[in-house]
Amino acid sequence: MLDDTKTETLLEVNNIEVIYNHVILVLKGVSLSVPKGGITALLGGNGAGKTTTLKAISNLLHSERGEVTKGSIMYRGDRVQDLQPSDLVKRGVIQVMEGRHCFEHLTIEENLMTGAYTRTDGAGAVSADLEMVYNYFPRLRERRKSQAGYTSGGEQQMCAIGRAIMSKPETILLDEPSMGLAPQLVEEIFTIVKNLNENEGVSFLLAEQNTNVALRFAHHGYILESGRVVMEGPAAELRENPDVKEFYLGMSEDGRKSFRDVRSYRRRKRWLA
Amino acid sequence: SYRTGPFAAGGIAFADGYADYFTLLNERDGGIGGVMASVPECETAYNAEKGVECYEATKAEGALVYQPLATSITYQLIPKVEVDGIPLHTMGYGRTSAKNGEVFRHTFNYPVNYWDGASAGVNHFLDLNDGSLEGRKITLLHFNGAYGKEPIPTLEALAEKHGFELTTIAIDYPGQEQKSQWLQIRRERPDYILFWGWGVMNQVAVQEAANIGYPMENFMGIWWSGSENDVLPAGAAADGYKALAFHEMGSDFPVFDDIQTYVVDAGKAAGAGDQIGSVLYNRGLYAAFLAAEAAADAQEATGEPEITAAMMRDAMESLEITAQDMEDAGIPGFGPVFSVTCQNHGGDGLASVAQWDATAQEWSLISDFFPSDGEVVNALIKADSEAFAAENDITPSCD
Amino acid sequence: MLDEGYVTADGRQIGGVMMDMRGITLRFGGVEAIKNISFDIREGEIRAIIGPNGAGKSSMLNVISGFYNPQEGEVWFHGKRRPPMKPFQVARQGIARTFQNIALFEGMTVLDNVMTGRLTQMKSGMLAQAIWKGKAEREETANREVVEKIIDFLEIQAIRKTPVGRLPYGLKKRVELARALAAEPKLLLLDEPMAGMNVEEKEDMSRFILDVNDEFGTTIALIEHDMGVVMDLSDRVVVMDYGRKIGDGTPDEVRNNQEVIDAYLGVAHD
Amino acid sequence: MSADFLYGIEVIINGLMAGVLYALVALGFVLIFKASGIFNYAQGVMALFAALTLVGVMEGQVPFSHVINAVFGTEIHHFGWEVPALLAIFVTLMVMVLFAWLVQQLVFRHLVGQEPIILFMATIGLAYFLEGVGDLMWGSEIKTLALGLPQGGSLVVEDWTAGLGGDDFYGFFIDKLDMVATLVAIVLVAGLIGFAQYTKQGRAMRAVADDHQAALSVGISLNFIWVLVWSLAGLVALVAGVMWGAKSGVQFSLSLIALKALPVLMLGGFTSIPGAIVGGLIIGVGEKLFEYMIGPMVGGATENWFAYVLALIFLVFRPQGLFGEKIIERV
Amino acid sequence: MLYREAGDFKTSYPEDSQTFPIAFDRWRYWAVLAIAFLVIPFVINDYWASSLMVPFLIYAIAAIGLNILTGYCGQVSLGTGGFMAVGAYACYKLMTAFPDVNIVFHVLLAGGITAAVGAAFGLPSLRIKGFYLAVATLAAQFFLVWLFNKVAWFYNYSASGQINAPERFIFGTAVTGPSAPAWAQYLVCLVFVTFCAVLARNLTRGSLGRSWMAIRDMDIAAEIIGVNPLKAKLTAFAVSSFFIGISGALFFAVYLGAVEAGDSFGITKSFLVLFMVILGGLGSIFGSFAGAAFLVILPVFLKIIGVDVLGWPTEMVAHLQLVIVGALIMFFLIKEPHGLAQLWRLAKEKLRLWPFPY
Ligand SMILES: Nc1ncnc2c1ncn2[C@@H]1O[C@H](COP(=O)(O)OP(=O)(O)OP(=O)(O)O)[C@@H](O)[C@H]1O
Ligand SMILES: Nc1ncnc2c1ncn2[C@@H]1O[C@H](COP(=O)(O)OP(=O)(O)OP(=O)(O)O)[C@@H](O)[C@H]1O
Ligand SMILES: [Mg+2]
Ligand SMILES: [Mg+2]
Repeated sequence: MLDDTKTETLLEVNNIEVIYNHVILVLKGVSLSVPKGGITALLGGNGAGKTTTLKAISNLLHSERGEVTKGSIMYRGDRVQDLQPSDLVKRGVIQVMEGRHCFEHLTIEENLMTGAYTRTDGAGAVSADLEMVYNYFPRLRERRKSQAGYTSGGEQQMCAIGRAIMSKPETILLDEPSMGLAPQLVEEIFTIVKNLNENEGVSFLLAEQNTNVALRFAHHGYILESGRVVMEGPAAELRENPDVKEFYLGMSEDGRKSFRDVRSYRRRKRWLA
Repeated sequence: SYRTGPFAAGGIAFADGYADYFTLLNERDGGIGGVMASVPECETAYNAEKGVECYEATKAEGALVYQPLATSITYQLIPKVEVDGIPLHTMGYGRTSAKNGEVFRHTFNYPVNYWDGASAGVNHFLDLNDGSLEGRKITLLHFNGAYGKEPIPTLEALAEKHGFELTTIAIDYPGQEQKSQWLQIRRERPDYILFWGWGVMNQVAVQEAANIGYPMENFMGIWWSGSENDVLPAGAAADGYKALAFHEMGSDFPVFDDIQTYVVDAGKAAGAGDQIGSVLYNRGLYAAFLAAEAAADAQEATGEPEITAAMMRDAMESLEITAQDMEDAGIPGFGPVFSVTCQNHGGDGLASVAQWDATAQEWSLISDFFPSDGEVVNALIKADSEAFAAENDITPSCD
Repeated sequence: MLDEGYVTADGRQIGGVMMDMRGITLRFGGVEAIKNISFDIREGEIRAIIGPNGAGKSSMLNVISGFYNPQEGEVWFHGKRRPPMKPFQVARQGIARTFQNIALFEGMTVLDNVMTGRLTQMKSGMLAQAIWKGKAEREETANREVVEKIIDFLEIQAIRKTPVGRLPYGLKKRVELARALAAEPKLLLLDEPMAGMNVEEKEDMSRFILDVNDEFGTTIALIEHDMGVVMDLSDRVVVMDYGRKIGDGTPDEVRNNQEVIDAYLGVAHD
Repeated sequence: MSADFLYGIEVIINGLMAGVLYALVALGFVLIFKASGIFNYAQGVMALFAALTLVGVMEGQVPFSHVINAVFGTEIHHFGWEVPALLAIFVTLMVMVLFAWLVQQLVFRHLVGQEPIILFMATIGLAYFLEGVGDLMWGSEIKTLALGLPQGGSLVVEDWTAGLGGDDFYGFFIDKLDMVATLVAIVLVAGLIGFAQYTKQGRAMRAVADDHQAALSVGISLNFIWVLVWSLAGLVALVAGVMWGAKSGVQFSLSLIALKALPVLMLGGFTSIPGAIVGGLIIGVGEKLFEYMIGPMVGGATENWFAYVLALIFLVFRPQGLFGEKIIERV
Repeated sequence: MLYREAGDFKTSYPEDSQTFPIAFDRWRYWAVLAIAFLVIPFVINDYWASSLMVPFLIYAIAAIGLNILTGYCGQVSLGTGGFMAVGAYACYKLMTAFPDVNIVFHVLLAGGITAAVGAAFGLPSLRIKGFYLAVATLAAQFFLVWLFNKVAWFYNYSASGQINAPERFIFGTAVTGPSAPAWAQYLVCLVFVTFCAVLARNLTRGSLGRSWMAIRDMDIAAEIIGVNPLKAKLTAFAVSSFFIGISGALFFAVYLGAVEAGDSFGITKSFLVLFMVILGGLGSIFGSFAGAAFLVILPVFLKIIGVDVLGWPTEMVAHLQLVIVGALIMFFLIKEPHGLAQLWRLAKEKLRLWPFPY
């Protein structure tokens, strides 16, 4: 496990505010930092603003009529807020978007190749990486000639992650990678994340609902609620926090509780009190 | 006028000529009978709604006469001018049967109309064939719209009378692609082609005729298909192409010296000044001349310098253009000599034939002004205008 | 054979066969998405379909709701063979569903979205609607009442008038459920209703599903990847892999089936 | 062989040639649509603008002279030089690239992620704008394009084939300009197909078409890709403008050729470069044959609508056009 | 402070689904109607009527019609011009065939005929989608115009192919023909506009409107939840064409008085109406009005500025006008892709929150 204090901070988000459509305030002062070589998890319920945070970082808000109105986003000490998304990719930050977003009409292989769009290190290196991605996701190799639009949800998710890897990034912003994946595959994908992190030194900022898995693989975690960071800490600590246990891990005092028992049961979040 | 849109090329020259002539009168003579003429111009882009908007916007300003220069706008204005009592002059276009002044009290289409044109064209072919077209093939190639369809009844009547075979081939707007029409012509080899086109249709038709090697001297357009614009793009191949005309070509008239001195050199030319002497410029100038003559007549008849639309109408109805009038205006022999009466708002239907000389790059008249087949044309006009009168509860009369 | 139904572990009576899929085969060009699968869904039960990604689960739901016509096999509904029909005709037989990739009508408010669920129930003609006062208005009000009950039931009152495009993912799923419920279906098909939710929200969703099943007696078929949910909620589970059926039975049977463990679960789930 | 039959063949051949001319315009649409999902109605006006610019540059016209003269009362029209054709073509291309860049910077950059219909409307706005600018810049009178392209029926072909039929047959008529156009089109299409399928930029271009956001997220610069395709479309527009302009002179009506290209697109598929060619050929032959055989019975001038109806009939069987990408319908 | 939902409680569902739930809005609309019906007719003159008000009202009807099809049902149509032509020619044939029937019925019937034609041309929409459909509707546009040009029966065999509106009366006042007074023309159009707007509003808020919107937003999902796509699309085409037919009939009979199909109902008309709908706001009836007003007034305004105030040559002004209209269209789309109606909504939303920024 990484020691937070020693490593260099790659990405630093400082107290940002995001407004959609000039009227809808979504992020109300979010700060977080991603250390080099770490896996940082961003947790929180639906609509907490995880996706918005990631998009703010990779500058994709613009096309959704959203804008960062306050605060700053620094990557390696440079302000990156005003860059084009493609410049950010060139600097090594790439986002895997929520809901897959594969290029439907391109084949799986073409999809992966678009990931290498910004690379300049020659065809040889690219095809080596392509091979690597296929080794991570053998299923993609089988379907390499199919149009992405006709592959199943899980295949598309793999494709989207593979595509990001193809750009040889330094930091990957991963938005809900486990959504809609079979349990086995979730494990697999997280293992791949871990491998990439350990072997290639890729840093991750990971937005996840599946707190269970996320906290198992992450080093550090932030919990976001209604556009604010309500809790942060090393993953191991968060895992032990009773609130987190109850609300995000689905555990009660006596182990995992059944979904059948939730009927007449009301909860209260202590930190909101 | 319309200096924009699909027919801009034709509209510009006409508008320049019209405006320049009045500028000349104002600059040189201090207006007409001492009153400065004003020529408000609206840009219609050949669009009926804009035409109506313009009409409504300007009619309150004491307009004396409207010159819409688009057949469709004419149709909208014909009923309106009857109510508002403002005369409408549609020279060589518009509704042919408006020649019957008993029905169309405020609409004038002297000196010629489309049916005259159709007949004049046939007359010219008759001349070439010693008076007989028996068994010949004539094709009418026309714009697929009101304007292009106008001559069909006349030609049908004439075909019967002279025993030639008439085929009609329509071209849809805008007429950039005419391959199939010309392949058909190539196959059928008509002896003569009459052509009712406007805009890009003209240029393409001339080009295609040249392409299939059709003898140009047997290919004749209506006056709206006979300007420099129509033949220049085809280059040398257009040599010999004919078109009808109802006024002279070229700038070999005294008035052009005056225009140069009083208008162009004074920096008052309406357009870029590069249209002077072109066919459509001359046509605009001619239209302006006719309007100015009528206005002068009106002043004379009433003795008042400030005339009203009603006076203008009366003057137009008794307009007489003599050789002397043209001489005085610096355009001797420019157009036919004709007179207007209440029964006849269309003049005497005198037209002439012009031919394009590609080497000299100029149009020139190759015939005198000759009359159309009044017998055929007038019968048709009578029928059509009476139908209109019946439909609109108008009692034809002259008082 | 369980012909006249059975009683579940928690004591609910399950009825006879409602939907019977017999030998379904579905091909897309060269790809065989479903290979000769048969299974049934019984009145009142909660039936889960699980399997790895691309196994053909969603395709199976699409066959049930009439969006795909299988090349081979028969669909029996309420003891009658169902001829090939258009999806909207299937919907009118009382089958409603939600979608894997949310398929809400983004340009409409939550209320309007849920109201579209009742389209199968609304009968007034175009003329009546154009005049509005009278028949159409009464019908609208009556249906609105039903819809408001469902909105209350799913606890989405607060966002009633919000355009759905602006909603967060989890709420959208809930609205989609509301829309499906509005049709008062006999059979409710749920395609991954809990994807992208955290535990708290999954608990809420579970509660809704159980309540629907309980209170309205709605039969439910659901696809889900969260084994906790599947095992806790469902009465019987079908397992698919590469278009084949590799297991069918109670959660306990399935979870101990070696083939299922190999193909899907990875490790045995408790 | 009977003359009628041979004339039928002649109609077909000429239809094919006309089809190539349609396809030239359609190509520009396809490029932009493929890369941005923008249905660029302004393509026709771009052809006009490119041709106007070419003529203007060749003749050494002063741009905006009308406006300058009107506002400042000056009398300038020409620079007084003439530019050789090749150089003028190059200058025009540069102007089209500049235009592409401006369009991207000022308009479409701000419309990323909007619905297709909004983008479509924006291109109609652009068409108005460009039409006005073209007229203000170069004047709206008809101009002659003197590039020295061959024109007129080919006598060689005519003589050669005249013997095929009886006395009623005069030999096939084939326009030399059409032959040139066909050659140019073949080269252009081959080049464009190679570009789209086998280059990195081509792939990026298709990616952008599918999902703007995702393309951004993998680091594709929409700006760059779009400037690129708009420039390419400008090139295609120039070619189309020259070919059509040679027939009819350069004038406003050139912009209306867009209307001839739409059914071609629809038939071939909005996203397919080969589709534009095949669609063009089918439409060309179809409408000419229809006009030849059925036209006389219904009064002629059927070409405007026939192309659309023909395309419509095809579409009912293949909703994405002959070669268009299949519309992916999944839930 | 007036503009608040709070305190404006609804106690029944019909009240909640009324057209203007906020009392202030309701009052404002009544005021607008009152001015339109009770004030303007007394002050209007020929120029105002024929160059601004009458075309505005007529285009507003067409825009509402197209908005139903495109904005509510998501089917882009470029055949508006053609359908207006159907309305115009149907009206003409009816007017001349049954001269004794009141013109109001002719106009309504013309709408009905157009609805049938529109539904027929809507059939391909079951298979064809998006821009393919848009381009396919051009088939209707060109075919219809060609038909009205070719078949002489439609224009009663007149030599030129033009149709002329004979004079017709309502309550003894001429509303068509050259001597119809401006206020009468205006009032007739206003009554039709009001009628159409109410109709459109009712249709779009009920189950039919919802099935249209469902088809628009996601047609596959709509079908699976029980919307019959055939019925939804065809009714949208029919209703939309009904309005467009009425506007075509009024355009011909009341406004221009004489038309020729190719000239007045060409493809530019289709584009113009589509612009109105998009600039105004897709899926908004108010937007249809706003768009129509904007595009009718703008050219007139520019012309007045350019020619009358600045005294520039008309041709240059016309070219500049193209440039400006084009630029403005692009500008608006960039500023607010959802149209003037959305700007209005946002303004209201701000007002509702005022004085707080969010
Ligand atoms: N384009 C948009 N316009 C307006 N509001 C938006 C937009 N996108 C998101 N929002 C709002 O922003 C808030 C945060 O959304 P966001 O997608 O960031 O949440 P999230 O934490 O990623 O949730 P989930 O886990 O469901 O993906 C939500 O309330 C949502 O309604
Ligand atoms: N319309 C289609 N055309 C072609 N292939 C299809 C189509 N729909 C589905 N498929 C293929 O059928 C297979 C099964 O797809 P399906 O969506 O049913 O999987 P799934 O079990 O729902 O997977 P997931 O859990 O990832 O959603 C996949 O390989 C997919 O690519
Ligand atoms: Mg999210
Ligand atoms: Mg699935």
